[in-house]
Amino acid sequence: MTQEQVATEKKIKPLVPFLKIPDKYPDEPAYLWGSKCKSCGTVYLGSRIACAKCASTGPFEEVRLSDEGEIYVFSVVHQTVPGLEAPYVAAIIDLAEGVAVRANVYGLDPLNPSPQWFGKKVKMYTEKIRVDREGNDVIAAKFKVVDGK
Amino acid sequence: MTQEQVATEKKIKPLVPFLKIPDKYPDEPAYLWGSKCKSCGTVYLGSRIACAKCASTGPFEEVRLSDEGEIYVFSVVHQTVPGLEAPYVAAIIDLAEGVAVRANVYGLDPLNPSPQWFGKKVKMYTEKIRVDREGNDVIAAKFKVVDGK
Amino acid sequence: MRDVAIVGANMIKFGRYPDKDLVQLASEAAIGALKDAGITMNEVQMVVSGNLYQANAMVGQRIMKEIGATGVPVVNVANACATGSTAFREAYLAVASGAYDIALAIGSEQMGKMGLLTGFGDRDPSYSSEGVMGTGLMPGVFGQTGVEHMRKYGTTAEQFAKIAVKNHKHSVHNPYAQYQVETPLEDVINARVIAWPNTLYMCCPTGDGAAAAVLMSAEKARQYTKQPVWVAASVLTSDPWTQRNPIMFDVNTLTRNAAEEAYEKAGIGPEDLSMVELHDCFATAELVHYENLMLCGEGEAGRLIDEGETYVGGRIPVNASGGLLSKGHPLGATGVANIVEVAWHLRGQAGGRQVEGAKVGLAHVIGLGSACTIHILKK
Amino acid sequence: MRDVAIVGANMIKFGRYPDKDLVQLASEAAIGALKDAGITMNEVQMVVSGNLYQANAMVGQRIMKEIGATGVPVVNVANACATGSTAFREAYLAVASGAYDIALAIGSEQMGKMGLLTGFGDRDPSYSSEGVMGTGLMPGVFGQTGVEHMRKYGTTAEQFAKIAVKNHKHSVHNPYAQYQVETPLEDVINARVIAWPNTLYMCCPTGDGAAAAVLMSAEKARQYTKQPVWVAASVLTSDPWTQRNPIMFDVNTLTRNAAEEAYEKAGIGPEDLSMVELHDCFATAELVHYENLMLCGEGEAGRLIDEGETYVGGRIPVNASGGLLSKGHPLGATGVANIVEVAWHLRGQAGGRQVEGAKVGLAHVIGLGSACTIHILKK
Ligand SMILES: [Zn+2]
Ligand SMILES: [Zn+2]
Repeated sequence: MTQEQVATEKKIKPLVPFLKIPDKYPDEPAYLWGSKCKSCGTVYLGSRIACAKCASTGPFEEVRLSDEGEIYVFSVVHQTVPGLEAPYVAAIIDLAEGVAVRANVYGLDPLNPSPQWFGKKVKMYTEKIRVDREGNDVIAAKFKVVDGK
Repeated sequence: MTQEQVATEKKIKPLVPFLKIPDKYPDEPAYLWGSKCKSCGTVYLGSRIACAKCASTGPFEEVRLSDEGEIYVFSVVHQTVPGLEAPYVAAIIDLAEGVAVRANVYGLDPLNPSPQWFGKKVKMYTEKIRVDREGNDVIAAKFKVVDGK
Repeated sequence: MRDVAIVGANMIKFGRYPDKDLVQLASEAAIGALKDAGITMNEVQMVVSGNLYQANAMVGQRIMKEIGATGVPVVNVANACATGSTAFREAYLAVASGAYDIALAIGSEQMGKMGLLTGFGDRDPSYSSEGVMGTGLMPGVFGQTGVEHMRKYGTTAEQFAKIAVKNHKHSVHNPYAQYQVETPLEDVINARVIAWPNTLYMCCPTGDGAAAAVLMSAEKARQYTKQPVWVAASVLTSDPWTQRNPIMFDVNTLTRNAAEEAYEKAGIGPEDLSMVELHDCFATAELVHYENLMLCGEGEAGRLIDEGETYVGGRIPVNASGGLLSKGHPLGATGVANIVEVAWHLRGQAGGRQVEGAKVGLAHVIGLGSACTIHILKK
Repeated sequence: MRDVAIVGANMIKFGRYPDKDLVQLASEAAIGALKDAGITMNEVQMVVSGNLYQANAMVGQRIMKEIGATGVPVVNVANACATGSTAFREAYLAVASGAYDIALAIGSEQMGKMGLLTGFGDRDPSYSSEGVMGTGLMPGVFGQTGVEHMRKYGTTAEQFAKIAVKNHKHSVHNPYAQYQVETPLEDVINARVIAWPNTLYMCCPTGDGAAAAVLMSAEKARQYTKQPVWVAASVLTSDPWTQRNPIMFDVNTLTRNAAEEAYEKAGIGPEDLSMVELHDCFATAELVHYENLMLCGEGEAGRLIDEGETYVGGRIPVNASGGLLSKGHPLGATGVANIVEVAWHLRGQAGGRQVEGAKVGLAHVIGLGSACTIHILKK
């Protein structure tokens, strides 16, 4: 592969900065990462300048976040911005590290929202959602319901 | 002329609300108009809700403004927004009614700005400057130097 | 800090004004408030303007160029949906501090057909906290707020719908509301879903609006009016760190913090209130704020609406104006308008929707991102 | 109104930061100011944020989510180029009033390559006052301001150019300036014309920046610092009606009004000033403000620069920092930054550009539309 080819090669980019895409992706899966405040233990999505909880300016420890979590709450969005397919389940998902993620959840019937969904186990996966201006694939984190609960 | 033709007929629109275009334009020329506060006599371009000078809420008298005025001050703009041809003379013009107008002045050499321009007599004229989305001609007020001074 | 009274209060009918511009709408409200106070711009010593869509375009000064350019200090503020009430509070502080005796607060917005569908997510990368686009839109956020209450207390979709029934019923008597149409429970439930559990009639409409208030020191107020409306508390909070915030906007904690501070400052408890105008951008929001404002105990908000206690005529009337659900929600205007509404009730000028004998009222606004204001007003 | 001191003062180097976002830049400045004051966000009781391009996007709260979300009141303000100094003033009033003991003011802007070329004219029809587009652009407006001075007093294009020579010469000693390059008179005069009489080097560059200040009541200040910088006057004016305003923005009258009020409030006259940081968005502006701030008599501003009196080392050093012409002008940051600069001089921390023995300084900012702030600071 020549230098020039490398320069124009398509890259894979995360939609949000707290989604990490390993060099060997998709052989190695993408994952969510966060920063843990060494003063008070609070975990945040992505990088931090200081701690919102205790105001410490660090240091922070980079932590890999769980791929699995559970639904805390949700809504089902029917009317949305142009370009998005509705209805979809917009949920707040609790991860084991004590941090929440906002994401769509698939594998549920959006037309029958139910209190049964509270606490449901979900698993993260990634999907190409669009191509950016430079021609790179943009990858987003989504969640799907884990069978069995 | 049928109703339908009337509905789709091209109209002539002023760039600013204080430029009035008579029905018989261009046989009758367009003119600047203002509002005179009956409490304190201050004249404003266009319509008013209340008087900036004396805070009276009216009444206001509509006044036709002079076509002639004189240059108070100016700048020569060389770097401007896309779509405008530069350099141009951007002036503040005093009208007889005690109101000022901001406008471009033509008939002066933009490359040789001079204190000689202060007080120069200028006369308003109108010109089509673009066509709007609905296909109407948009008319703007410009000023040109009156020969002789 | 000195006592401060509202002496002038005005708003225009909320709605769509495609043939007017923002400054015209705001000027109309401002002139109305000045006339109500019996003064002109010449007496005003400082101005605060709240506007969101033109937040960086010198709205306050542009209004003054139209109604009286006196050279006094003008501050333009923005605080999401709490923009107008933040403007009011800055004017309040300016008078309470002794720096000025007479201040004018103006809230205005011209939204046209733009709505609350857009979240803040796309404006700046640092503000993005979602895995996939479209999860942070306002209706979804306030849907989740209601669903959290369902999770905690078993609240039902029907209970949320009853909020909309109440507010639209109140609106029939409010000529300043954008919509003045009753919506029976069946209609609310069967309307199309915007973001579950909120249906169309459970979401505030968008439109244009403006409201203004003249604030004066006690001494000046007594000079200009026999019906001063006193500001017993003016509180602003932002959202503190909580477990899921800002991933999930926590509209509860900062409202509770503000309520506690306001009741303490005013020496007035929730049991003393004659009426409340609160931020019902969505029906789900109103219900959770019953508890946040301590109008009932934890988990009792569903019962409160079931038993009709928040209707005009009930124990504690909420949104006698019809609320944002009926009045509309021109962002920068809302916060001043709900203070004006409370002031009108305390003066006995609220017409067909008057809360009889109103003595103390609370105006609450919350803007996501977040800012919460609570003003307690009394006769 | 209580005495208020600046206890923490910080700014980042102005410039282009394409790889950082606004909140990162602002947070850096804010954390620096807190550290300078010896506190954390836990001690801060209220926050005011000034930002223009993201005026409606909850910048203050977003900063707090990054550096300490404590739930305290946050106000977002905008006032054109006086946005940052208006934020500072709101924080000042909050402390002076007795409502809070410790406040944080943050000014920030990420402009990228956007510049001052855009006027306000096109945003709203009510703001349009011109016959043809392109006459209300900032460079033209400030060109006219200088030309008016030419008309009145025979000031020459060369005298305006000398302002730029001075400020760029000062900038060489300011590591926080976007540009630190001397420009001899010949270069300034021969540079391309932007809007006559201002050439390229007579116009401020655009960029990103942030600055922050911690304000405290006298009692708190003494607890945290041995070098308090006292706010002797904090004044904000808008433009009163004058014959040609707003057709021709009148930057003079509101500056004069503010200066008179500030000198009176501080009990300090222009002859007592050790230094001035004033709003030289264009070289023409600096010259007219010599007279507006009464640093010299009417019509004497040309002589003042001819005789070098406003150089560091001269009778009254103006823009020792290099001014906006060198520092750059990230709109929301500017007003806080020039207060920080004055504070640094009063503390003797201004390095190679230090005005020796500086005891009293004045910071002036003007935003078109219009807002003028003047702060007088003293040791
Ligand atoms: Zn921490
Ligand atoms: Zn008048």
